[in-house]
Amino acid sequence: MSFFADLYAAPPALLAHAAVLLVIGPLMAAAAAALAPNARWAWMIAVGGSVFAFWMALGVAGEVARQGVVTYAMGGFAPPRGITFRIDALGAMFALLISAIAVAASLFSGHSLDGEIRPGKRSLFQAGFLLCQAGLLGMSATGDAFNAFVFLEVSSIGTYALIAAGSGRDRRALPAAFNYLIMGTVGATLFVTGVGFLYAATGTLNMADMAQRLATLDDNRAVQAGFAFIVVGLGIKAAMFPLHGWLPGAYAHAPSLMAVFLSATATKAAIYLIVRFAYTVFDPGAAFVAHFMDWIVAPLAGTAIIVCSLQAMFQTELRRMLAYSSVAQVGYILLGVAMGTAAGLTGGLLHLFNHALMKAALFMAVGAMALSVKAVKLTDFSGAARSAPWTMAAFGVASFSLMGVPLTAGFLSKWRLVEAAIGVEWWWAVAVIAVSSLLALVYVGRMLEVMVFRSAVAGGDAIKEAPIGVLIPLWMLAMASVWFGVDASIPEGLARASAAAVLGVR
Amino acid sequence: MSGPLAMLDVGAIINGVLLVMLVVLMCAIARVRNLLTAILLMGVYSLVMAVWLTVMDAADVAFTEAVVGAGVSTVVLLGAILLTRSETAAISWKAMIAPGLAVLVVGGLLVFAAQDLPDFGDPASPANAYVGKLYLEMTGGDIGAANVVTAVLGSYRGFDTLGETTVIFAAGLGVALMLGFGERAMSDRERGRMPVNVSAGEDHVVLRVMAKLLIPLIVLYAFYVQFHGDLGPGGGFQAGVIMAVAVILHALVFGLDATMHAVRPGVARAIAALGVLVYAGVGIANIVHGGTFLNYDYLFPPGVEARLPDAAHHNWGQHFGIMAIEAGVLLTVAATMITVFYGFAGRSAEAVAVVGGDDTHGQNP
Amino acid sequence: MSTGEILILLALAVPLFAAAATYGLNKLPDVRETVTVIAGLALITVCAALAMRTGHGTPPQLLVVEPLAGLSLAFRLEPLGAMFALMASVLWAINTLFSIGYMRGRNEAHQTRFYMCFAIAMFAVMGVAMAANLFTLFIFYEVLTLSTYPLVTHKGDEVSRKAGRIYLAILVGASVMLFLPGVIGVHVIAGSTAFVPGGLLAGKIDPVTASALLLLIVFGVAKAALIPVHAWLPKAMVAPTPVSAMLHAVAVVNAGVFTLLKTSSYIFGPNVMSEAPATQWLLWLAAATIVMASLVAMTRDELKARLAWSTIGQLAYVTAGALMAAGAGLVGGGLHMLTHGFGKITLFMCAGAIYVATGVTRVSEMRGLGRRMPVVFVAFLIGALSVTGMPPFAGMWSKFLLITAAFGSGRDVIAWAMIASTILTTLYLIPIAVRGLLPPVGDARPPEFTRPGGAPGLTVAPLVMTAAGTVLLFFLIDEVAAFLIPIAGAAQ
Amino acid sequence: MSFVTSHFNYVVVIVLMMGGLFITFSTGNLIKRMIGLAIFQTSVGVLYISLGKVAGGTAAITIEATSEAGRALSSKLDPGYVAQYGVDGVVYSNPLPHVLILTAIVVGVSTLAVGLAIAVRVREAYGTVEAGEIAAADQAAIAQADRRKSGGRGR
Repeated sequence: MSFFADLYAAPPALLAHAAVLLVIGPLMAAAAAALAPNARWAWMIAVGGSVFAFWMALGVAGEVARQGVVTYAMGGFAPPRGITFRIDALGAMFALLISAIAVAASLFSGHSLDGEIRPGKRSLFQAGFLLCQAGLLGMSATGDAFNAFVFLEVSSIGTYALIAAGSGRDRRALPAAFNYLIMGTVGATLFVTGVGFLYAATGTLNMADMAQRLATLDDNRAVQAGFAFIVVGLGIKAAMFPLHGWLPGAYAHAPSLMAVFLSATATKAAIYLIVRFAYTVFDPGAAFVAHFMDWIVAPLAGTAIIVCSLQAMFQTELRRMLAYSSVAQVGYILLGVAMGTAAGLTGGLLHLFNHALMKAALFMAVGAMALSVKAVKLTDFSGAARSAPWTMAAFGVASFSLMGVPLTAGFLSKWRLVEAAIGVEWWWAVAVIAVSSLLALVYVGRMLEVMVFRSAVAGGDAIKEAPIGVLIPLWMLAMASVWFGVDASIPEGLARASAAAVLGVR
Repeated sequence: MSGPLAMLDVGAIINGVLLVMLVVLMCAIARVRNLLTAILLMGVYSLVMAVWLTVMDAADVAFTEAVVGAGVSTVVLLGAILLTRSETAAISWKAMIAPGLAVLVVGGLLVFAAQDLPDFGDPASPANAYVGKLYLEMTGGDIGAANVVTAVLGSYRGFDTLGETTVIFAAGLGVALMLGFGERAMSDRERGRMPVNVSAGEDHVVLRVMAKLLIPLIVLYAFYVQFHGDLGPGGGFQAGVIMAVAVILHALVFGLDATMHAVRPGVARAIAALGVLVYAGVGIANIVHGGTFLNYDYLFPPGVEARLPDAAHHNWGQHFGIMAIEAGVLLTVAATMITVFYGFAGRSAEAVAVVGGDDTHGQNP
Repeated sequence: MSTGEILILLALAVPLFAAAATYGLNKLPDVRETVTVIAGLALITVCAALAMRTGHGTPPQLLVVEPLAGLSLAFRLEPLGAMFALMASVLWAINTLFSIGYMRGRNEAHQTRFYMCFAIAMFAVMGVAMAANLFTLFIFYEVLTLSTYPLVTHKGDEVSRKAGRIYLAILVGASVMLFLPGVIGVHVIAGSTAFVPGGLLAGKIDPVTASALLLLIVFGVAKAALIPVHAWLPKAMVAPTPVSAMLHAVAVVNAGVFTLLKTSSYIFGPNVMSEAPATQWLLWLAAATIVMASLVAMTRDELKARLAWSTIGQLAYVTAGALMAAGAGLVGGGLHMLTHGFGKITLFMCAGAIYVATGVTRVSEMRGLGRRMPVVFVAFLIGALSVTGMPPFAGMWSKFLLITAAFGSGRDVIAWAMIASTILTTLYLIPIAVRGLLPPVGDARPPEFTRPGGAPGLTVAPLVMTAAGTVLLFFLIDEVAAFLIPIAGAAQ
Repeated sequence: MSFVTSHFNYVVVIVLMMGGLFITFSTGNLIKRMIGLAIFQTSVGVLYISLGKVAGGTAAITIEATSEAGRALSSKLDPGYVAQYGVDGVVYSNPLPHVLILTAIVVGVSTLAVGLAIAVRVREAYGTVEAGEIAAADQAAIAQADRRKSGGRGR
């Protein structure tokens, strides 16, 4: 975090409002993009809005590094009356991650929409993308339980249609998006039911206030059920096994911009809220929290890691492989979270950060390769290394990180997770991670084997190299995976500070 | 047993009857296979819900439920079955096992939770005794609005309402992205074919005259609801829906095509975005004038508010602030509802049959 | 930047440069191979300089990056590593000559890829040899596996691809599922993975945990080919002979036993090793491997397969040395790496020369062939005698030291197993050379040269050099042992 | 007041919630699913609003305790009750759940609109809105593509 403490981001007058501008910036940009005269303008607005959000996120991270917690009272009303933004290290980490990925994704969108969305609808699409971003940032910033629900919906409602817009390529996007809508809405409604129980027990919606009052309500059955509702509801949004059924279809058929952005951020934001509620709102000393984590979340996470890695091995479509791998990676993250120790949480959050970078890069590379050619199945990508070496190289780097090759980011986070598992003596978790690393080796190896060693199918159009406008964000992400594998001080510092901030409440 | 509980008993009976009606309606909806029937039952469900909400003293919510649940939802659902089909397939009992189990788990958790929920009507429950009461006590001083719900909605939790407005805007975007803005209906007209679904009024003079009379009245009522929100139930959301109803009525009587030329889809889309910008812009103005986001005490530049008439007794900043954001809500809601209507209505079943899918433009132009 | 740091960087950069240059010079085979040879010579110089700086004073060291606290990519020379690096660089240079002769003699395809992967493998060997901690060693260990995979599947047919899959599955599988958790375990307990004289874990670990870690690491390092993780080695023999000679008789397998020696000496330390119950079990397993591998080798008619099984047995000697953790065991193990390397590469290069000249691969067909190829078969005899442990060839010393160490530490079973295997080795290696050199029995004629002129000069010269090397080492062994003594010192 | 009557509203919440969820999950018809989802979402409204009801309270629109309406309200209640739970002499129901549920209703209708729009597009692309038939169509399409590919290879 010291990196951010020394960072001069903006003048203090602006920094004072950075927390809210972080969310309002993309939100207003969304409205502006909908007003934009053509797709080009909308794209520039999207890039501008995303860059602005990232700038503000840097500012907030700096303030958090200096003060510990940034609070911002909407309307000037002190909690519990008003809605308050409360950003600690954890929130700052997510704000940074989401906005950084958004910058890369928005740059990518300059080209990716060309083959997927009709020109007349591109500005709407950009507006929807910005709304999704604003919603996710709001989730990571807010200190109010109900406001979190509102932002959850802001990030979701437009997104369903954005995923369905992938039907220009493949009609399967439509039922996939519908399925996601049903599951997502059920999840959000379960979440808000849980919040209702907490409200019934505490009378407040402010998370910090709630936490104080919940500390004496361990035996309240409404609170206990509320915990289950909140974790399960968010678990659906986070694709927690076995509630992940919506994810593979949604990620596989969405327009590539959404696949890039959602795979890196959407499930992560839901995980953020799980961590936020489980460890800072509920009394972490309560037996029901520990039991739920130990006996439900952790075993399910372990199962997800193995089962979904296996499923990834047997897919025939490239993006579906990546999507199943995402569910498995959510398993890793939740495994770390479920440990409930500082080391476990650090490992889980670090993996979350790294996975966002690598999965965004992978989906972006796949999207870039499919820009010119209709390529869906893994075999459609054969010979990609020859005809699109730069795109393929970035894919290779990111997939190394996914495998957990040493000196990539993915290795370090798995390392931390194993260390944490040893720390709490979860030997089964060590075994699960070891076995799944091998499975990852197999399915990633299968992708690379087809793309690098096999020559292109005769008669088919060769995959074309991505334009420079796509290569830049793609390589930014790929290099980040390497950089953070060589020098993890920034993400590790963030994850460590987050774990301390979350568990320090104890 | 005197006082409050005696009062409650009368209400409790009505409450119970209405809730039982809701359950019965829900069961009926679950059983029927004809979707049109299900939709109409859903409309009745919403109306009963609205009545129940009134009994629960939730006047604003009741108003919204009536307008949205019984009104907008029904219209959208009808539009959807017009474009799909009206009978559901039979379900085998095997297909019910897994959902049944999931539902039982949820139900079990709910029963578990319900045991520790406060008694109905308990004034001392945490929910009623803490922040809720705080709002009732402080609205007079903080905001100065008679309708505490409006105060909470517009000011205390104005940020939620901004999110809500954004959700509406997002839904409009989503529907437009999926179904377009009815441009297909417009192009049908240019090709000499009539959109099939609407325009009953071509040869009904009575309808046309009545509509011409009603539409201004509806708009007027919408403005009443909009500006009366400070004092009674109502506000930008309800007003926006009513405003949209005026446009929908116009389309039903004079034809979608005529309406689309009067209120162009592009204009509706722009207004929806504008509403969000107005809302957020008010918040930014507060920041510029030295406050925090959505702190209407800083709505005016420093020093201006004191010079307004009767500044000692009126909280003009809050008053105008809420009015301004409600205007933003009105714009977005009305324009979005119109966009949604255009989307569904403009995609006539016939046009769909002719054109097939959408967005299937060439991969390699 | 100090001289030591520059030398370490050079040791890594030279093979990498060779790889890049090979790739760039795809179209110019002569230049390409000249560059490789020059790179080999340059690497010898660098490694010699490094070795000279290792014996006294502060050894050369270099910290590259430290991704997490206590987890760094760093290099630091110590005697064993310096010896390994120097030996590998010398044999690489010699083997490059042999490769040129072999690959051209057989008109193999994809020669550029071959030289490139070879150079990358050498880069990995340098990294393994100079690693300052277990984490760095692990990284280069994996690079070595991956860079040799294309060499194993060089032929590209179904057999070699299947062998390649087994190769990867065992080596990577074991290292990811066992070795890596072991490394992480070390890091958790000690807070670092650095190689520390006397043992990083000394005093920080109880015997049971130590046993668990030891089992993870010994079985995780499948390159050491202890039964039952040996199956990849015979499979890898589908690779071209220069690969088998250099990598699967010397570099790769030595990287495996080197890892075990380093772990034993610098991670666990002698006290922990002797207290851990698993040490004893593993020693028995090593003894069994020594005997069983020799027995299997006797049954193999394919020359390279016989040599491969022989290698498995000889590696178990080093593993046993590492496990004994007594000073003599470690030094003996280190020496055995060296002497066995020189002997075995000679044998493999002979097999390659025979194959290039005649296409013969089976022992049963080689009777009398020595009359046609006397130099090759004499060299084979020398190599075989050295591997068996006969004076005046280098192999004798290391075996002698290991057997002495086994008796000395009261582990008679191990000693007897080694002695038994020596006898078996005599039975399965020496007769090949002797029968080749003796006149054919009856009217059976030795196979004809399929290549005009027999084995190319470039395939014969290298094996003469390495055969001479075994003799030379016999006389230089004192110096080498003295050089290695510090690792034993660390163990006392 | 017995436990059953004091918790009757929650029983209805449970039934509505289970019923809505069951309709959503058990039917294959996409439109019907949306209807089920809408019922599921309204059940949360019943929960919140029930929590916010105060016995003897009125809608949260401030009235003077001395006005006619105010006096009419207070006359039915125990003065001690009014003093303890009322604000300025009048007992109101809790306005906060109302605000929350206003938002929830809006979210519900937004979801409904987007969901139905997607369902309409599904119908256009597949000719049906039954999940079972959609899945069958997808599988048939995949099988057909595979056949075409293998046929093409033979050619």
